[in-house]
Amino acid sequence: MSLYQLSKLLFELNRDTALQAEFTADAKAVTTRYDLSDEERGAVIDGDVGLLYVLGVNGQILMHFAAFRQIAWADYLQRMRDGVRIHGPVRAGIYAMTTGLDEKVAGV
Amino acid sequence: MSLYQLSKLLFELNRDTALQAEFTADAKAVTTRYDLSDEERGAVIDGDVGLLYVLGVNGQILMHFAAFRQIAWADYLQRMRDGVRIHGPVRAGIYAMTTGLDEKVAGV
Amino acid sequence: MTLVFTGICSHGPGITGRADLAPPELRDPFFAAYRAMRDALHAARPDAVIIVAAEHFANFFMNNMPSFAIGMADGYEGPIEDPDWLRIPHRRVRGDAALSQAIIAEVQQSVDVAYAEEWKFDHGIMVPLSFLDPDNKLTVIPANINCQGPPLAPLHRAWAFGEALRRAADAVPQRIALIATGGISHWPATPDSGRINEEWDREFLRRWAAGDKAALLDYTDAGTYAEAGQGGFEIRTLIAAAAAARGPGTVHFFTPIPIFSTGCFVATAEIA
Amino acid sequence: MTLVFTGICSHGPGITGRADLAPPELRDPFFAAYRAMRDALHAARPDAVIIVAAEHFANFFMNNMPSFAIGMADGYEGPIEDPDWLRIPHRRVRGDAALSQAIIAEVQQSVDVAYAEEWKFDHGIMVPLSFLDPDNKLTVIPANINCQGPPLAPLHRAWAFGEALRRAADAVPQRIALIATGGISHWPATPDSGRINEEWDREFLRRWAAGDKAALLDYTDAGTYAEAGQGGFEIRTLIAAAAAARGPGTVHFFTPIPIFSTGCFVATAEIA
Ligand SMILES: [Fe+3]
Ligand SMILES: [Fe+3]
Repeated sequence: MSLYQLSKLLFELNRDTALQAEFTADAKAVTTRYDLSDEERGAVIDGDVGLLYVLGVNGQILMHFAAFRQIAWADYLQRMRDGVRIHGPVRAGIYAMTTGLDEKVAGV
Repeated sequence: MSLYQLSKLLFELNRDTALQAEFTADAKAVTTRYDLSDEERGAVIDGDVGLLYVLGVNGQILMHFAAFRQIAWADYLQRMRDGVRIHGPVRAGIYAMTTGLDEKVAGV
Repeated sequence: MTLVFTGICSHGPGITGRADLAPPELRDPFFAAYRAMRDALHAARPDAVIIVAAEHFANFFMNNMPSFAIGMADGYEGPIEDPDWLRIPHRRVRGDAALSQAIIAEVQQSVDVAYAEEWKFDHGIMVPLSFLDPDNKLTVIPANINCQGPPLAPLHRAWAFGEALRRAADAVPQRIALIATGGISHWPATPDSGRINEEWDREFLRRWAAGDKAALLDYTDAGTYAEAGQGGFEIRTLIAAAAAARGPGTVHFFTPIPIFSTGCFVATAEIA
Repeated sequence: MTLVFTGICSHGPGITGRADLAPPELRDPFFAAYRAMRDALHAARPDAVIIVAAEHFANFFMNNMPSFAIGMADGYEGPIEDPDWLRIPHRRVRGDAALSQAIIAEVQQSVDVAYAEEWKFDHGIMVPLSFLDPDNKLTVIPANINCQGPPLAPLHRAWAFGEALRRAADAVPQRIALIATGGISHWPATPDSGRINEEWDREFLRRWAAGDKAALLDYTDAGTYAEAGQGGFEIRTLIAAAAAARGPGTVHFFTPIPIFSTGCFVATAEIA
């Protein structure tokens, strides 16, 4: 269970512009500094917001990562819905989905 | 006044073996990531324990840095005394010297 | 000297970042209420503004998560988020390390606050500041209550934190304002984003305006999570503000605005 | 279940790192007292040992300095110092994140503790562990009181922390031991290293053994700094232990050993 390490990577990335530049140049190299499972490492490198959400990354960390990856708001919400559709319910933490897969509470 | 940045560099160095390896390979490059005065930067790069002490680095941070630099205990104490002799009294913090320049309370 | 102003307000990155997507008939009165609070705040001529926020992993992480923290620097910067995404330009905000230290030392008499000699602002502080201090003139002392990563401080400690901040504000010679910012019910940053429990929010604001300590502390985290979402944990900041002000409050604006992912409110309380 | 053991002891890197430089007639009885406490601790069959330490910038820095912190991980590692310098090999220490969380949640009812899901041990914990757990068998829950970087929590909050730890130990089903480690008077890591105020130390230990709360809290930081050095701020850990145990204490050993940079002591308290 390395959700802590996964979250830490994203936390540090979100607040550190130097690390962001490194990540943009070589995401894989950055991920090797954290003790991640292959699934976690792949999700970070691919910017797979849906899977990261299902893995239990806190939404407040994930949202900033999505902004860094230039993912627009509607797309961010949809990717999380798609993640649950593909991978099943959120596995950890307090950011579980409570609305339906096709429900768009905010209209987007 | 960048004592905070100077202390932070040493704090991070003391606890991070990867950063220690970087520092050993290129100390100057590591120091450029912190907002230091020229005097502070030079003291770190030279491992000048006496000057770092006078600049106000907390002894508990400085002692670990001295251990990392393989400075023996008696030498560590003497370097601080020499620092005060050369640069004058400790300028900040709570680790001022209270004994005489030639006093060796612990015998070393 | 004393506390000279207390106000509370919503934050949320959508308030600025998605402003153009909101219905103008909801958005414009909200922004107008925010601007009215800006005028009232400046009219109180504060020497410094304590902003009690519920930050979102901008500074504090599970490697060392304090229940309560106060900044102790001469300057801060933000936002950590992409400025284009948040639509708030990067700024450096003036702090006052010496004043912070005096406040922290007094707070520590009853509440065990972490101090932070550096601090990066996220939307939790930057969105309110963009409305309340568009010209970047205020001196800010950031404070934080952990509302994100459980275990969270119980609500009665949030009340104690507000009391301690009031005691500190009264003890220092400066004129101190206090702004608290947090959500009421919301499910932010999830696919549920936009869900708002209006009834729960109105009841909370009623208790807040009444300054009803017992009623404000009569929420459990389990109940809040079920009815008001994980975003509801941020009521801690608003509870601290009520404890600091002591007087009755006035809700100037409250409207759910789903595209902002939160019920949007602006309220002030009398200093008593 | 309940607290099953409470002890206090000196730390300091010199105790292990400079052991060969100490006069054997001072050192050997000190080490023997440490080993006797090891036997008493293990005889109490604790499921976990809370170690209340005063760490030296191994985890906590002025970017986010909590007054009180508790570890919440399933394992910890140390020492951060060069193992050859400290003469303690690197080890991984077993933790219990779930037990930590239960303790933290209870402590948070009255004391605002930061939690930490990772933690690196420095000599403050590793030196005691090297004596008390040479075979690395214990489950450890690290706790910390900021004694290094002012502003520091007032002594009455250290007492409150001890009370909260006792309440938590009594609330969980496990058998909990508590070890607190800190210096009395000392001027560590300065050219004054080796300076010890023996009279001040004996008086402190007298108050500690008496469990005299009023007398234990009757120190000011200014007075302690003048008479007992910056190292004296670490009495906070010992005060917390007295509050947790509630019963009278016995000082098994006290002798100033200047090459260890501290008065060396081992003491236990009855659980009342
Ligand atoms: Fe928020
Ligand atoms: Fe110490």
